[in-house]
Amino acid sequence: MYLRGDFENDHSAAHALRQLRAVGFTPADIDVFSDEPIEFPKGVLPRPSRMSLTVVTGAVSFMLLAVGFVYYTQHNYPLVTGGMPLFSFWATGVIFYELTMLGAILTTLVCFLWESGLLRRSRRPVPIIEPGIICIRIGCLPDQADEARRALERAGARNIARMEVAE
Amino acid sequence: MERRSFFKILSSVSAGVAASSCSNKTDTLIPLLVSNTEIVPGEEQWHPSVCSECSAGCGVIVRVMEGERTVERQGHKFRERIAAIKKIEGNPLDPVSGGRLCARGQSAVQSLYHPDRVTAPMRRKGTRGTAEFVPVSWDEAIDAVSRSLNIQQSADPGKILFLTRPESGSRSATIQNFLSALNAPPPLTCSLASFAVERKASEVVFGWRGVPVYNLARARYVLGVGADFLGGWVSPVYYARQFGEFRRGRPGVRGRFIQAESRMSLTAASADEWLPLLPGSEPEFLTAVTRLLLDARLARDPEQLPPAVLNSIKSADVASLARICGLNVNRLERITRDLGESDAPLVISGASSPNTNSLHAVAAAHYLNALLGNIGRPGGILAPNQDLSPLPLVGSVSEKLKASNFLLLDYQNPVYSLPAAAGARETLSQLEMIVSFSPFIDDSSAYADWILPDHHALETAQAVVPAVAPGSAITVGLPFIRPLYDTRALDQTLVAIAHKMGKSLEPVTPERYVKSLLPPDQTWDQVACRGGLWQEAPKPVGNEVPRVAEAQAAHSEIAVSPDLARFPFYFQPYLSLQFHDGSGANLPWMQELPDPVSSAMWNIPVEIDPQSAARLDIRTGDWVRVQSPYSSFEAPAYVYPAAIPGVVSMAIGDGHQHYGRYASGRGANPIEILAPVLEPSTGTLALGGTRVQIARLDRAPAGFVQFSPRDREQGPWGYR
Amino acid sequence: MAIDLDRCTGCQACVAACHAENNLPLSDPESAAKGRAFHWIRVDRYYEGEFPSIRVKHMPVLCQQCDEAPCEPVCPVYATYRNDEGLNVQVYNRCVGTRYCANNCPYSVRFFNWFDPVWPEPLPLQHNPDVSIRMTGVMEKCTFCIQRIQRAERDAASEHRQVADGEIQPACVQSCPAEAMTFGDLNDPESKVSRLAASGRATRLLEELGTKSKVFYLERSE
Amino acid sequence: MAAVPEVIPYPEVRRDLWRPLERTGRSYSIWVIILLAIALWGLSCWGYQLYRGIGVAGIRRPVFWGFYLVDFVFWIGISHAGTLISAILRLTDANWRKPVTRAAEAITVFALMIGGLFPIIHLGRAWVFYWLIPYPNSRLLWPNFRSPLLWDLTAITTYLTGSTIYLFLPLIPDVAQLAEHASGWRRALYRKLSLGWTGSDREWHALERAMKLMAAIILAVAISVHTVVAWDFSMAIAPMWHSTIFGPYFVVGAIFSGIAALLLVMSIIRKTLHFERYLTPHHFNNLAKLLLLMSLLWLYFTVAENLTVWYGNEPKEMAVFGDRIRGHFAPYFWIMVVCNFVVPFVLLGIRRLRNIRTATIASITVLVGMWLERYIIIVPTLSMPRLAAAWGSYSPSWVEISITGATFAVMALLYLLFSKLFPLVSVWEFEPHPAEQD
Repeated sequence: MYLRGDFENDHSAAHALRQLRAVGFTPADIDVFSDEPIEFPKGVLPRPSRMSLTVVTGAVSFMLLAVGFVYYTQHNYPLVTGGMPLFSFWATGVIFYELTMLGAILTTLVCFLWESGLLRRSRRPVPIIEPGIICIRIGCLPDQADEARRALERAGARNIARMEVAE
Repeated sequence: MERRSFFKILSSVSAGVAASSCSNKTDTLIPLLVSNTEIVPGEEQWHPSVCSECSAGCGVIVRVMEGERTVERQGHKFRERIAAIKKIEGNPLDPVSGGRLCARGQSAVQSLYHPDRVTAPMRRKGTRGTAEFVPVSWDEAIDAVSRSLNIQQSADPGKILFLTRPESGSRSATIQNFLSALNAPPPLTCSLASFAVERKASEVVFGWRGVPVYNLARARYVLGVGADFLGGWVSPVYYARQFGEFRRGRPGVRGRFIQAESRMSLTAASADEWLPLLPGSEPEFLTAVTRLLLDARLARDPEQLPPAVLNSIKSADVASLARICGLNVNRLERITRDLGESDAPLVISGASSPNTNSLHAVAAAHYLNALLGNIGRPGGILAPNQDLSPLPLVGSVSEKLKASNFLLLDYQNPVYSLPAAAGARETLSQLEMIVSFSPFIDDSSAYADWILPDHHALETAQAVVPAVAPGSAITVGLPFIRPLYDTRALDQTLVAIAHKMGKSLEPVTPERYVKSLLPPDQTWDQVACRGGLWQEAPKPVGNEVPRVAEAQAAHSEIAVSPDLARFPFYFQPYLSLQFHDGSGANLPWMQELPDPVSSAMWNIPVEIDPQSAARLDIRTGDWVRVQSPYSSFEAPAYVYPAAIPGVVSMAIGDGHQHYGRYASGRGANPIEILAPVLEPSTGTLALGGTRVQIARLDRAPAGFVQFSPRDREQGPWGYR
Repeated sequence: MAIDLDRCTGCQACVAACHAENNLPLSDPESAAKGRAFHWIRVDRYYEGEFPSIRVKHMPVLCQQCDEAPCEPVCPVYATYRNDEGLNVQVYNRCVGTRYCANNCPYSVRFFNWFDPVWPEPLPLQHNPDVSIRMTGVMEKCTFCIQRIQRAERDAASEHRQVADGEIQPACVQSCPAEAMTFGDLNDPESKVSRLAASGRATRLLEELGTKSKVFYLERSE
Repeated sequence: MAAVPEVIPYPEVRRDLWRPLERTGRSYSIWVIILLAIALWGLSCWGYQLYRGIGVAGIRRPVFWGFYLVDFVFWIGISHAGTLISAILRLTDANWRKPVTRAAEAITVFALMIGGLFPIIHLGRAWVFYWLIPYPNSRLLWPNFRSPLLWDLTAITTYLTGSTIYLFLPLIPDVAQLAEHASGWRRALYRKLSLGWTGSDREWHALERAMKLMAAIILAVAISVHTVVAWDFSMAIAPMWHSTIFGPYFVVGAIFSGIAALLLVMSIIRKTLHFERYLTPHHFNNLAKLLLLMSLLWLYFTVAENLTVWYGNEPKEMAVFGDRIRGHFAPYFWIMVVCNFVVPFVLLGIRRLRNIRTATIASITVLVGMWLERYIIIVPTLSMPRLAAAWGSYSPSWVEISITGATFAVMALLYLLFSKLFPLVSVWEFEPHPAEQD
């Protein structure tokens, strides 16, 4: 089951998050909805990300692919042009660079889609929020619900409600 | 391929050995079934022939292979496979071309496949000069022409005028026979490339018939005077070959070459030193050099000269002569010394732009050669090939035209090659009858009543005597392709006309022409196979040097139009490499060949020196009007850095009113504005006898196309 | 190839020969005015000095068949490359028409087919069947008459012999009346062209660019 | 031009910024029709060129590259508006960027699409342009990766991919909001495009992170793209092309023209869409200062490029130099200097003169000047190759002029259509907090 609580500013929302963490909810149970990005103080709602590392990996693997591809194609039908070696980093360095960057771009896109959870079908209920309102959604077991509700109330939430899982 | 290697083999093996193998195996079998001209080869074949683009008569070999053309029969279009000429190269066996060929000769194939050839006999439809014709049958045309020729012949055969090319061979022999059968006067030529002055000078001085042969290849020091022998002179291929040998053909020997000319021609451009002579000052220049040679005691045989000549030279004043030429005496002295001290000196002289005193100039060069002792010697002047059938005469064509009633035109274009002042157009529109044999409707054929188109030279059988050849030479070409159109060889036409008129005329076939000259060890088949009959020149007997006679008729002064203040520029039209006497202008390859001087394509400019151009505010590409006392034309200007101040030149070739799509209405004809001044001894038009004024036109600089507009190697910008 | 500038008279026989051999498209005044005339070989003429001590320099310029040709590597589709014999070949069918090669040719010897070539009938009868007609949008240039080279090699192979020195003559070399041009195998030190290239008079055009061109110009100096 | 800080309530922001999406005026339709007509004219010109042959353009020997390549470099340069500016500002966390980035990124994508088209238009056989793409094919031949044109192809592909993503990512939250409010086909479209955006903090976090990364990557790509475009020229050994300065010179020029394009677009948006409250003098002031800075940088590079040539006095280069400075191309050269330096320097350098109007004027002259700069770089070098005998001239044909003109119409058209579909100022990013304005 899911609970939601609305807040008017990020201070009270942060307060609520701290309360929730204190009573044992993990960041994985909590989602915050808003129509603007909200910055919480450090540690309030940590969302660890491997995006940078993945992007670097993606870039490097694209580079290796590019080197291999260029090496293969240039030797597949070897033609001498202008006395240049068939394969040289000078002549094709730009290609490697660009494909590395293409790798980084594409990995970023994939990472974004993965980490944001977009495109992944989710059955969690999505709260409808008014402009400027910050909504905290907590996924909890029925026996934790009271505790969560109390924590939200303590932080000054309005409109605390139970949400049903969408079909 | 076999033919090709056959030629290559023949050129290395001595003549006569490989004579019987005229062809490969298939070639000997197939002619039994199909005639030679009906074969459509899938593999390349090479056939010998003659180049007829100019009178040099280069022997060529022609590559024949299958080609496709569209023909229309009964309203339907068909693709037809025929044997087609792919390429023309020089015949390696021919001593004139030596396997090489000039740009013009190689373009002959374009006149064969020219889209505007006359494809059938035609009768005039419109008024004269409008070039409106209707095709007729050969029978009708020959009937009509022979009928009216018959009337004229019985009335006054002296009023029949036959204009033909200045070439000798089987074709001209047939023409001469035809005319003598009619009791008509012998043929004339109005070509600007007849080199009559050179012929006359050699006849007067040495008693030779023909243009003498200069053995450039074995000379060491050459002084050229007025002869653009690498450009549009008698035999450009032969002399270019000689020139290559002269320069770098002998180990350790490089010939030195000085050219004195009134224009920086291609020849002058190839010289080590160019002496810019004022137009018409060639006799003065040569007299000065001769005088200096005598003074320096470098003359090897002063007794050679007729005493009158010797005396007049001895009385000449070098300083004033040099002033007339526009040259420095020291320079003349240096050149004379070098010339006199050389092992093999040679003076090559000609009249590329004939002046009224050109005979004197060429004769003076002959005297100089005589003093240098090189006549008949290797590296000197050699006697011409004298087995010529008589050449068509050169004479004052415009007067003869006026005096005649019946005109026959064989590749001659009097409308184009006579000045407007000579009134050729008016004369032609008044003549009783004009028959043209030209395969193109040119300016003069446009006036013709009948056009009886000749085969193209490559489709016909002919033997030609080259204008210049070492030894005795006859070049032979036999047909090897089917004629493209309903045309007839000139000799066939003439025979048909003669027969209709009831005269008997045997055409002079190449075989007949050659047979009389055939040495005992050679057969006609061999000659036909190789494409010519070539023999060593007979060795001069002992040390006998030809008699050197005085050229009487020479004027020393150049005659020009008066009123120097109003017409301040010398004007000299010249024979160019690509258009020659103007007849090459209809070939697209020649039109798009960048002019060697100006790099102009598709339009010939007037060459003006930078000083005069600056004074008249003329820049390259501007349009100018060139005005002589007689007429004027408009053309783009080229500011020629090497032009002599006050001397304006222009290549002949453009300015055809009718000459196929590539030449009609293009550019201006420099002949048109010339004064009708003739070289007195020969009647040749004096190309250099006119003075002009020049003015810039306020017309947008368009229409002047250069392939390489920039003529300096460096850009115009530096630190500034 | 070696070109002796002392022999060259600037007569342009080579230019016409090239047109005849290689089916070069015809220009017309309009296209020529637009700089679209074709001359695989051209005779550059430069004037040096001023009148009266003026001289003319004639120089036939054709594709220099560089060993390290600047035109080759810039082609994205390998339409031009160096073949086993060291020729810089142009593959018309591969060309997409970027014209980069022409920009990068320091000798400006490359020509582009701006349109499909047109010849009025019956001029096409003259076309050399050994040389393909180029379509619109492709680059072309001097091939050293590769069709003649191949033919000579085929003939030599069928006769079980080596190609003799001087046996192969591109059309320009064949036509040159002054015999200014010499063609042969530069790899063979005994060939005439190798000897000329080794002579003191030999220079290469724009040698400072290091294109290792294979056309040697023998200077005119005395 | 100190702006009066103003806090606009969020619903009002939304209403203002969404207004253009909902209402279409008469003049909008007229403009669309006019631009469409010009674009179609350009398209038919291209069709004519394909049908007749590339010869209908004015290019010739030796100027084998003409207007099309000038346009190519120009549009690729314009494309640097968005990405570079928004990426730099994003990375440096300059808050004033926020209303500017969307407009800039849209310029990038459209300019890149247009710019990328020119190499194809310019091909002699445009119908086989795909032969440049490496894929296993029946010709058994891969493309030549050593060719700078292949570098170009990969660089532009990467850049186009990257900048499209870069435009798209921050659009998602806006689209999600629009999806809630729109109806009909728009709703379906926005729904699809929003990818199911809910506004959760995970999404926001991922978006922020991705945008930071993308900004860094796109910056590197953008610089490399214009460097590679420059290298198309400087890899050739043509006089005055073969220069090491070209890479940075082109990048600076690109940013320069990009900012000018952005300024122009912004002032048009501001006027026509009545965004006065969102695109304030403050933004123009900042961008104008950037433009001035780039103008000085551009001058520096131009001087550096030409001075080395003049001092070196190498004849082949001097020929091109002389013709540019004093010869046939001198008028273009000096107009370029006036447009790119004198006008911006006077109008924007003098503080009293600097306002939205002068910034717009300066940006127009800079666009003209930068187009001329590309012309000046490409054409003189080609008209004066190393061998003087091959020198020639160039003048464009009506086909080239039409196609060039049409691309400007296409650009405007794409922008008009974009403005109908998406808010030109990022709604979610827009927080005009007075404290952050300076």
